[in-house]
Amino acid sequence: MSNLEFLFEGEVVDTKVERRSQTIAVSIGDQEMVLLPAGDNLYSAQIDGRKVSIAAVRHKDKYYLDIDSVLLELTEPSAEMTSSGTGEEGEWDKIFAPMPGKVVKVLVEMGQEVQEKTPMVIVEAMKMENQVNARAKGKVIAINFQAGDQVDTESPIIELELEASE
Amino acid sequence: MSNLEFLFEGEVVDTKVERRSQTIAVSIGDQEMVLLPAGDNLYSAQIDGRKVSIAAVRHKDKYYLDIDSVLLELTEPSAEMTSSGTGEEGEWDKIFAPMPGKVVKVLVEMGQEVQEKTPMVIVEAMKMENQVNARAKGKVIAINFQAGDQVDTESPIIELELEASE
Amino acid sequence: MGKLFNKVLVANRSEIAVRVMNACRVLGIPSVAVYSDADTHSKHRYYADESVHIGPPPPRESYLDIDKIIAAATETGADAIHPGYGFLAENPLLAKKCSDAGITFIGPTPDAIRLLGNKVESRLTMADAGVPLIPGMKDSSGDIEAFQAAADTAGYPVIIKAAAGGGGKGMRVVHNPEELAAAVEAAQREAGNAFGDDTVYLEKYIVNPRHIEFQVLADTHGNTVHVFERECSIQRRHQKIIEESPSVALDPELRERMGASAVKVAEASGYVNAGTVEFLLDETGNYYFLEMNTRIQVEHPVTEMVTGTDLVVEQIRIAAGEKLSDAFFHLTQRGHAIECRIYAEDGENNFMPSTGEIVHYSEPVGPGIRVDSGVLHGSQVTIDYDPVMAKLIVHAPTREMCIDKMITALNNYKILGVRTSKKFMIDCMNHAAFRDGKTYTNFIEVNMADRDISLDAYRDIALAAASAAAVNRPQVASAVGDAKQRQPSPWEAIGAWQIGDVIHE
Amino acid sequence: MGKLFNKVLVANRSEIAVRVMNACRVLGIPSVAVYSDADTHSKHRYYADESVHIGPPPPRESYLDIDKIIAAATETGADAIHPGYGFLAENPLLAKKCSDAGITFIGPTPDAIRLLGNKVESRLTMADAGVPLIPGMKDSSGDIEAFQAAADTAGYPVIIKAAAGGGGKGMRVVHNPEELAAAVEAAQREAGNAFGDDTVYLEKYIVNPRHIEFQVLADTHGNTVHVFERECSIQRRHQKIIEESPSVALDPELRERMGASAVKVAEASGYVNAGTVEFLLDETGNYYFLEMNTRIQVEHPVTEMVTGTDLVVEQIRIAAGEKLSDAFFHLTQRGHAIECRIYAEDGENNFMPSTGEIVHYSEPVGPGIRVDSGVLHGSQVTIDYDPVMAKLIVHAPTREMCIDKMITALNNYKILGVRTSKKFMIDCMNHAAFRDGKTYTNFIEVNMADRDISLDAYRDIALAAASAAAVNRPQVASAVGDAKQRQPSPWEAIGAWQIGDVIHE
Repeated sequence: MSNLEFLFEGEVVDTKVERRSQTIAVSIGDQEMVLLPAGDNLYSAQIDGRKVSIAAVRHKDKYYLDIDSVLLELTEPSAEMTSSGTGEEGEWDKIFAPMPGKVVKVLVEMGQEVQEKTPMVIVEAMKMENQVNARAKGKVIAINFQAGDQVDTESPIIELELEASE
Repeated sequence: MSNLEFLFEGEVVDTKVERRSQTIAVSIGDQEMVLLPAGDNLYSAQIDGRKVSIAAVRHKDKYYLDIDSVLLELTEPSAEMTSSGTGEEGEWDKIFAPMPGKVVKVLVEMGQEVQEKTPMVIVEAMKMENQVNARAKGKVIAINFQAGDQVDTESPIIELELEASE
Repeated sequence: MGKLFNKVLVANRSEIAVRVMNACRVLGIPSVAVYSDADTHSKHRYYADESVHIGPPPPRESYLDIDKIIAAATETGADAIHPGYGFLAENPLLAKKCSDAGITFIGPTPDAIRLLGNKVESRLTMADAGVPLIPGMKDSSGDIEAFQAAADTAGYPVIIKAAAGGGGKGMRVVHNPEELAAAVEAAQREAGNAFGDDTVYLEKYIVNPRHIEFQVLADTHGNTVHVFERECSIQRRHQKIIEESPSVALDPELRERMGASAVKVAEASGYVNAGTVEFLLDETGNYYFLEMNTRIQVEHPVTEMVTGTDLVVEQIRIAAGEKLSDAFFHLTQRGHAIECRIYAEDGENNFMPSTGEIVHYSEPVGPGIRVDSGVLHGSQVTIDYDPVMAKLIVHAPTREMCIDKMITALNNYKILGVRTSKKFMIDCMNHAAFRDGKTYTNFIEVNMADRDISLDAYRDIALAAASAAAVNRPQVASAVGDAKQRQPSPWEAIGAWQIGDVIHE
Repeated sequence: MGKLFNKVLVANRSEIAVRVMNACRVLGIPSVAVYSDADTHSKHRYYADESVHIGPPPPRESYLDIDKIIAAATETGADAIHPGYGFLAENPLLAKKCSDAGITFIGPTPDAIRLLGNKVESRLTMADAGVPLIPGMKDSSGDIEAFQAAADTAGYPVIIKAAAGGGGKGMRVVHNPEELAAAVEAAQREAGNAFGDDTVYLEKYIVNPRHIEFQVLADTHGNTVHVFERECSIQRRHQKIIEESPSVALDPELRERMGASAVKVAEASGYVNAGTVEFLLDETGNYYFLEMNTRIQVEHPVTEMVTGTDLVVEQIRIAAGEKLSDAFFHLTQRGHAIECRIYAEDGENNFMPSTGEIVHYSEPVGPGIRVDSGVLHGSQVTIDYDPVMAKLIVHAPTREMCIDKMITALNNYKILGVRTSKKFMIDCMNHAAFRDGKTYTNFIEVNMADRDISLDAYRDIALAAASAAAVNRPQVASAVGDAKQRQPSPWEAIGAWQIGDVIHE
């Protein structure tokens, strides 16, 4: 029996893993899930009488999962959050480029109030324009790049003051 | 530069391996072969202007090779020969079953002189009968199993006294 | 059959380079890869018989540098160049410089590429050849009678568009002549307010258009054939993501007419080799020429699976001066094929490109399943190039079975490390509109807009899967001498290797 | 389309079990695997939706135990059983016990299996139905006039064989009537000397026979069709190793006649579901019924690739009482397909079975390439079962291209750890007689007997390859936290895992 900890959508969850003769059993609270190994990094599980097909691999402190084609990424809470520039797991007050590229257009102004999903900036990379939206409600307090600037994924393009409710 | 030693068809051969920027260079005597890695365990080489496609993997002190579909197995001379029951690399004075099975028929008699390739015994395994031939010239000095006996790959079915020339 | 070429250089990368090299292998022709620094360890380089480095990652300094490509061919003794799609495929200059260097360009002539690359000129040519174009006004005009005449010629419904247009402003669909005058005036007002320019024009309004294209092949002996249609209506950002053949919208009579038009387009432009004629098809069976693509298309495999042909092999044969293979004079469509493009982009987040390392890779297998892939376990997906990683193509006797098979195959195609649109495509495939064949070009806007994947439903199984992956991490202790551990790729392992290191234990 | 069955149990293992499960997936039917102790970690078990353990490795105690199979179906709620090929596929008792238990057997009726399993009875049935059998004497006789009459009926050449025969003794081929009497006497003398019994008999001598078989399908609505032929003349130890379709020996007229005979065989035996009618074909176009196999065959994929059908899907549909799919009433042959069986046996050493662990496994890919495989990296090939690991099937527009493509694909199919016949099959494929279509059943004896691979030619490249593999061994130091190391399969990793071990670093 091993005890593990994961971060799922901002929540820290404990699991217990146990090896059975043919399966791997995982307990999450009162719930028990049984996985059947099905090849390298592949598993299957029965949920409500239906087979679920799973690929799961750990790579550099991140868990990459494919569950019936739904893709998820989990981390361990101990992993350093701040090193991940794109703010995938927090830092909702900063707007990063999804990948290195060129700023095409900044869509908001200093002081503007934005909602979750408000379009913030368009960045061009891989021959395509990508619109980056706000991930939370807040007020624009810094615009660090302008159209034409090259950006990486480490420096925020826009910074927000989040609403207290967040 | 690394120095390696292999057993090829009974001969001990030294090689030197060197990493180049894109290739692996191997020297065998005056000869140099250049391999281009081509994926997991896969390589290619140009021989007389023709591309040769190679798979090569080391597993438990044995090297398994596929060179344009010719399959070869090499060992390091340091590997224990006698632990390999089927006598693949020596022990030509003993006739082993190629795999666990049942002796169908012993084809030689005590004292019989045999040549290389003389049929010695038929062993049934995997639903098929397999004829095992002598690997060298010699005289039968022991027949340890009879028709109907179960055999494994560790105990010789027949033993030979090899001719001095061998 | 003698060798058609001594050696073919493939001036491309990723899945299409591998695809072309497969055709070379079948024909017994050695192939040469070119690669940039970003592709030193890429699949297309592994796949070739030899490879030539052509520069740094930016395409302009490598895959788009014609002189480097020609030099690589000359250096390796390649007597033909296949351009794949994208990059230099439709650049007449590559075709021209090949010809100057005595190298065969596997594609059409520079003149045909130039003509068909010019939208205005090519439309005039096609109008002269009697190929239908979307009817409408040739130039904008404020005269209401000109609008009425144009509308009568085009046939209702028509659409009024702002010349300065965009965003739906100044746009009006008109269904009958009585509404026309008022609509033109309203559109002019709206355009004037929105753009400061009230010029509007009129063209036929295409109701529920589908994107239908015909594959054509022409040899140097005067034979031009079409290889039936592909329907590519499912697009996001004007880029096709799901293609199929045959189209549910075509009956044999319409197929024959459109095919004949496609052949006419090819003949009118003096076309040789493989090309694709794109049409817009409306709900009533009227079709309109859009353009002709002068290359092999991303979606060519659906045609191959339905007709049992090898289009890339045929491209090479044609370029070598061979007559079209017999098979192309007795073509039939059999069963149904669908292709899904596997891009490195996030189907759950507005198709945002995704980069990273592929940390798990396993392909679906089975009868009627084909994967054309440019990536391997360990491949790096970078920002340097197009995000297409692979294509999954499935064939089955009927469209319904093909859809079911595609869903199964997508589920069994496991790529971890970058995000893909797999789930998005499964949801498309499961949508009643898709199953009913209501595949219009606005399919994604209309049907997939309010799609929302709640990850909460996956919470427990995700945590269980991650837990299983955690206990399956490589055990360092057991790795010693345990060859069951997969060998790392040669480059990885050599990276850690030191000069003077003694390998023997 | 409603679900044909709630759940299908596949009473088999390895590649055919995976193949059948693929058909279930396409039809949206969950599948159940059965597995012995030897197959706990096998691919077919991974592939199913659920699995049931049915005993120890010996087939008699697991895959051949009908009661355990029926119990597994009952336990999991499977309402149909697919037997694959081999094991219980042609055992009428399984079909009978299925029916008793209210489970659908996906195959013919017990009566048809029984009739066609009886060689004497089935030949009588077929003779009555007018299907050609090898002509000859029904019983041996010393009367020279009886020999003359039989020879006249059969047509020359004829062969005299010793009733006690074997090893060519007492055997005489006679080409014309004048030689007959002397040959019979000589054969009688020889037989008497060799076996102490001078009884000889006469049958038609088949010159350069080919093994040609026809796929048939029959539904429960009275429709019986043939799905064209397969040629399976390349055999070793009377076991097919290379199959192809179409056969170069058939023209459309002969194909139609043989196909009609095949349908007649099926109809005469009241056949339902998929079956194969085997014929011997001589050089002059005469063909003779051998037997009918009442199962899906190993070589069914060549038929599927040439006709664009899915025979296993159709088997399931037929068993569910559906009418034959439309496609089977409009069948055409397109292009050419070849299958090579990838056995764990040594092609360089008299096809000696080979066992071991698969330490490297990579499949060829590309258009028109299909791999039906029952093994994975890490699979153990044991002595318990048939040595078939996988089948490689290739399709191309022409036979010549298909041969070239197959050679390339075999070369790119890399399996290390057990020996295979890959190189042997490449040499067959490259032989002028094979390329010329001279594929008679004695092909291997005649053409491949003096084949000798000198390993010396491979000495340097082998040593270089081993040297490269040596430096690519996993580096223990770099394995720590290096996820580029492939994860070992779950079972391997868990094996080293200890209760109470804390996983976090």
